Amino acid sequence: MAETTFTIDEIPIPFTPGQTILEATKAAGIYIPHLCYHPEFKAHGGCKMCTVLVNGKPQTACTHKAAAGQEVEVDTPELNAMRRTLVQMLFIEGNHFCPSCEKSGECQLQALAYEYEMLTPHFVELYPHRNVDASHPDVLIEFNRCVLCELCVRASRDIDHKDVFAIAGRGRDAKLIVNSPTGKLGDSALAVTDRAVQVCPVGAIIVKRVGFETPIGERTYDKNPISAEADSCEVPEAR
Amino acid sequence: MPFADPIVSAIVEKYRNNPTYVLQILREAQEKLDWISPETVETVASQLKIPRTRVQSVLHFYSFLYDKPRGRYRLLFADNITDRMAGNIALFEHMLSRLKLKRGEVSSDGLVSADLTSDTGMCDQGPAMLANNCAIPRLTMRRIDEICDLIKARAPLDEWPAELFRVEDNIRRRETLLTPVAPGVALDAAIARGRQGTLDEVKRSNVRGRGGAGFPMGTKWEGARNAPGAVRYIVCNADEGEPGTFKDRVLLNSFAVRVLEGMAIAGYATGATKGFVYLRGEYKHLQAKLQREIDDMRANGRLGTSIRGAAGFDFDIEIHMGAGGYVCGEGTAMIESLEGKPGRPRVRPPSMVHVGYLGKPTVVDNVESLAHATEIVVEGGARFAKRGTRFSTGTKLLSISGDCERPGVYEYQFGVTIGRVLEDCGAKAVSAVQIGGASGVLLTPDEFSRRIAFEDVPTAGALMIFGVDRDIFEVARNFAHFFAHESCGFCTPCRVGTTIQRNIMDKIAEGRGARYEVNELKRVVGFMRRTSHCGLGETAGNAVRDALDKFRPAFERRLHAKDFAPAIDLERALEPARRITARDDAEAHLETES
Amino acid sequence: MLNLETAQSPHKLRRVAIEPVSRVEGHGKVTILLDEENRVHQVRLHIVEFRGFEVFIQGRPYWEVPVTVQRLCGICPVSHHIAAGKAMDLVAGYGPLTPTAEKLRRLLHYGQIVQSHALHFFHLASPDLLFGFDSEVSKRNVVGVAAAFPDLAKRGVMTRKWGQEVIRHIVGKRIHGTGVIPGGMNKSLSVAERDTLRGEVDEIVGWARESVALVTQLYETNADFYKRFGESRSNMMGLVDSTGALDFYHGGLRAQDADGGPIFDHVDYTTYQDVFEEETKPWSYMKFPHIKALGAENGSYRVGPLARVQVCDRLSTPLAEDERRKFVALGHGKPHHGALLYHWARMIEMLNAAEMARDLLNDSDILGTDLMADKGPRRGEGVGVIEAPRGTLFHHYRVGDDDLVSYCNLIVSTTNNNQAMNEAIRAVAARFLTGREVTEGLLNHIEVAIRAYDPCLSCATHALGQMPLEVDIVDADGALVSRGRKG
Amino acid sequence: MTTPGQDKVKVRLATTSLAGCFGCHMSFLDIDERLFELAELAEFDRSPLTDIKHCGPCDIALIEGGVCNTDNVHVVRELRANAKILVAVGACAINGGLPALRNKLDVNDILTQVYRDPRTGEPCVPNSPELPLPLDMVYPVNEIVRVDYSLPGCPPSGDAIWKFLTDLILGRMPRLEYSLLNYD
Repeated sequence: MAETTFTIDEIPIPFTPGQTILEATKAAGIYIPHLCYHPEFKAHGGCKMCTVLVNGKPQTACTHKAAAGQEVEVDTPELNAMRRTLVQMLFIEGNHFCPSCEKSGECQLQALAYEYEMLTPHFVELYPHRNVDASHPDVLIEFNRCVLCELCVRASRDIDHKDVFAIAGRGRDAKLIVNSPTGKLGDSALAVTDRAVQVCPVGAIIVKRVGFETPIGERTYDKNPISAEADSCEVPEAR
Repeated sequence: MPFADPIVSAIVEKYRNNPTYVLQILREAQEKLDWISPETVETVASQLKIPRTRVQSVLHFYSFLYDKPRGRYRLLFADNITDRMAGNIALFEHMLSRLKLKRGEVSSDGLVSADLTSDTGMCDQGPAMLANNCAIPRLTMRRIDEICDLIKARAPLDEWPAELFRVEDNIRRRETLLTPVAPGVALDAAIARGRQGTLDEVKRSNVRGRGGAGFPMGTKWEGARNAPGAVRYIVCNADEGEPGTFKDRVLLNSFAVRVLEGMAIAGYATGATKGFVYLRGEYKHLQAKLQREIDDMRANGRLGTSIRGAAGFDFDIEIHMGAGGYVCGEGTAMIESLEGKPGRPRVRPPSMVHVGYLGKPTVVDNVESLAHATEIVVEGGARFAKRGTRFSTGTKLLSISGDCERPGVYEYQFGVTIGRVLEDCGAKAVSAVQIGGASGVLLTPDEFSRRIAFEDVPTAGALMIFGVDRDIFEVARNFAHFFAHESCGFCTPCRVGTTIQRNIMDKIAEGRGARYEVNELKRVVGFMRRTSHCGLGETAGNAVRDALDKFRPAFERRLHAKDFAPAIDLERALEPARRITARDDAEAHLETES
Repeated sequence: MLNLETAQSPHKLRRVAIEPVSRVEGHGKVTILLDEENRVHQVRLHIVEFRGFEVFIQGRPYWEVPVTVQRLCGICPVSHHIAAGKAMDLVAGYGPLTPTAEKLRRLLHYGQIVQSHALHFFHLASPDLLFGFDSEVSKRNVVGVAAAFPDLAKRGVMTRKWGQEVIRHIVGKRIHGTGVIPGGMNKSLSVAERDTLRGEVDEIVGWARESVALVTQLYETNADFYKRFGESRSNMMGLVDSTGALDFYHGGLRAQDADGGPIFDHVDYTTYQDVFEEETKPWSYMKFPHIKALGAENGSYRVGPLARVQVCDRLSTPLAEDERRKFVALGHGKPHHGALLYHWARMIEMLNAAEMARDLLNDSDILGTDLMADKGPRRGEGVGVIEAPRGTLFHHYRVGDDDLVSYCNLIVSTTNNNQAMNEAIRAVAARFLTGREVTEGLLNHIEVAIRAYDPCLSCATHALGQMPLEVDIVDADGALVSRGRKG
Repeated sequence: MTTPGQDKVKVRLATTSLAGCFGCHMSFLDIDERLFELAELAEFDRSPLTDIKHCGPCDIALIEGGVCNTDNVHVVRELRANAKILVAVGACAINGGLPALRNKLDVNDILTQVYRDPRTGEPCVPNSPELPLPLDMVYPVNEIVRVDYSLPGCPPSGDAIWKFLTDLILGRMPRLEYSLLNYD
């Protein structure tokens, strides 16, 4: 039944029409890395971590529909080097100080960096000047760690139906903004129980006063690499 | 419900409280109020019943919209490489000193601000500037002084001498497209051929998109026509943001009949009844004239319902102004912008022909492409196809600027050699030509026998000429800054990569670069090309790549002797502590050489 | 007190520098000014690094602080982890810790005292004592010791290893783990972990005793030299519990003068800002604290092992207390002030910590799972003080209603010893350098005196913060990043 | 570089700590009894664990900490000039680490906030020429000198350091398996 399969690194993968390469591949239990993708939401395609070669052409697996006979390359040295470079760019773009970050061990950016053996961010650090928004009683935004994945934007819009978050600005000025008269989270409609609070793949949106409650060794990625996590697109629940 | 500013409310009303007009609303609000205050944002958001963040995301995306007061006079100097070559910086600094301004800052009395901006489509008559988005070309010290006096006298812009704002067409060579056509002739020809007939002729002509990509226009139209659904749209891409291009400016100024009737013909052939002209903010000076043209067409039955009496030929056109955003020239980004959102390119597939404006089938064609439609329906596709080459039919408008005697717009049949073009425009002692703008290719004399054609040197038509005394490194650096400024920020490789590229070019320019930086440049350029989301990122490294390949010495003579140099200027990094400790001993300094 | 801090006419003098001071933690350098007869006119220990943790900690969420501030120091991160944790227990409004949580913290702390003291003695200081101060440079280090005294070196390494393993089992990593959280601990100790540690603890106690015996021997080889080397009289301070016994984890402040007379006792450490103040000197990034009441001239004091074992009435464990008695007895009623005696006191403390760890490992509470205290109303402010391996450590924070730190002030152990160390090296310089050709070996004498204090110079680059003023730090966007309030 | 057994030439190893906390050096000592094994393979040059104050020609230099002042710059340049292989060890050397949290602030604001006369409130920032001057920011080592390898972690565990170092000494490409690769 070749007409309903495509191949990932020469392994035939069945798919149902309309499925993206990433969805079909996940269903088949094969890992394609991703950061801004989450099964609950419309694909975004901006982080580029899920870039694969479809018949030799780079495509984002989270947005590209599976088609019969497609030859897809995922796990090649070139693609993995590219993914490492992407992670390096994300690291120098923000202020990612893992040692004091309570998301360490639960952070998808960090886990991806481990997956692709990033030993150094390599590029010259940009050290942007960003702030912390602690105005909300239960939730804190650490803008220094935001990777612009827009998961919170999508979650707040599509699941919480609150439109608390959006991206504003262009290029390097692109930043997460908050929907409130003051622009402060404390004056927004956000509740700690919102999905938007739980989907942040990094330590940008965190629940207050619970940091470091999970001991080292018991954190998600202490146990398994992101590629081996049972469902690696399931973002660890904010505790 | 926050306090609603009546002026703003009125503007929102005018746009029937339709959220797809957010960008238009903000532009008009700023023209009246000089900037977009938080109150304005609140008013617009609540009246349109959309989250304020959606208004803010538009406000912060377009560089001609200001979320802080920028003065009653907002001056932006074009800073394309051709403006540089024409001495724009000296003029800019002269103006800053005359007005006692710092770059990007508002004067103490809140009257005026001045800054640099990307290319404004005036490369044939630069240096140019925008005063409250109105173009003022051919700047000289005298003109700057004149402008400063007007500002000091607080003279309203509409009282400034019209001469200041006069924009020349500078048409230097004509073939078929740059010849006038009587209003209605093309429409009648289309009607005579019928919808299918018109489409067939366009296909027969093999005319390819003039925006640079060269997609066959007929195929695109057919795709849209065959797409399911009743509603379709035509979008005329008049964003012409590619540094070095200005031929659309001339078409819109002097051949609007061709452009607008070309749109109607596209509508006729595809079944679309609504068209938009997406006019770049820098071309504000064309807006009123174009609007008059549209109104006149409507008045004379060349737009509206049953055009030229043809039952069912209904089509109308609306102008949508941009507000400073190169990326909006990308088709899907333009559609986002038309929908009143930030101009972020969409994920493709689906193609716009199937899912475009408001999710409906949409044809986005370049100004020049649509103008060609008026030729094709009149003379027929076969005759049209006789001009140019087999794979690149018809004529092509070239925007020629830089080191030549006669900059301006030249019309050639496809296939003309670059050498011939340079000869015609009086370019002597040329070291290189940048073809296709910042995202194009850099060609050197050994390549001047190559031809302008999709099968050889494809281009939207920009030729920037650099004489032997020009520093190609600075050309590449100018483009690196351009892309860092224009990246939309959606995808990682372009957002971060363009910044890294710019920073490395600046480091080399300061004489602090080494072999290491050269290798880094190559790496980042290749990376952006392979992994970026859209054409902007894919091509953002072209200029640097070509300069590295073809003008390596321009880099090397700036490099550190060592193979590695610190990322920072260490002496500069010590400056603050030296100040606070009042130290100047030997230990309070560091030489950059290790 | 010799006055060698500042020479009359420095420009006429010859400058000799020890740069960097080695086999200590962090960045220090010593400058000595000599005249043509090699008479010493000026001796200074400069702390040459500045980091300013107190400032950038402001604006950070309070629960992050115990993890962040431990990065002040890689030798005794646990000290900062615990001291900040104690402060944040208060800030977050927690009541008394559960028995298990407090005992885990204590075990953690004792484990670190064992590893830190072992590290200092065997890895850093012992080469001087075993090979001689002016022995050959190339072998005057831990590798040299390993080659010449393999058994002793092994003992040192294994003792430290055990201490590090205690830490790892409690906070997940040997260095910079996470365990102390406001209100308690994040992990209980498993039976397996307890058994592993308990299985080795008796050997550790034994080794600690041998270590005390070793320093005692070394002392006896040249008692007078050991007693007098780098001797400088000063006040001393340490924490004691309500019964007057040394308590590393919690207690009241006790200070005595150079003759052992009381200055203050059982002082509530949260009032430390009324008790101490400090000076800045243009030649060091480390400040000079002193006891306010005594003034800058006479108010400087010494902390750490030599001070602690002498200001306390006793140690809580029999073997260590027995050693302490012998040690104090040698003073014939007068406190010891010789720098080298720090080593002796340090090994006694190591024994004490090992014994206390053994007791805790035999205490069933240590396996408890009730780790979090009950939460009460928030307090805006918290002070946490402990006896770190190097001496009394103060952490002081204020936290706003937004949970962000608005004020941070740290007095790190080594800072307390700033004046004492300077006096000690001046004593050494005056005694050994005067009139002699300066050699590497002689200069090492100076370093020996510094090492004896086991300074933690990285930590020490964080002195008392801004007390009197309000200073706003505003970032590029003009947004308030942090604010230091009146003390 | 040498393989043990082939000859008795030992690898010369220099280490230094710049703007760090010494945690990486402590973690280095966490190789525990393997220290004796290392003594067979390597000998120390300049290192805070030795009294060799200045670096001579050596094979491997391990740099802990970021670069925050003039002294750090001189030291890291000295090691770069003398070492065949220079390794940035730990978070601070690699991206500035926590000391780089100060990079969002103006260094003078920090200095004047920390050094004030408690009585007058006047700034009194230490300014002796004996003191290294702070840089405006804390920089990663690879922004000041060329770095050959990076070994992340805060600190990298003793096992990670041992694996990395022995790989280097024995001429293997240093690789860290998942359990040894951590940024915190």
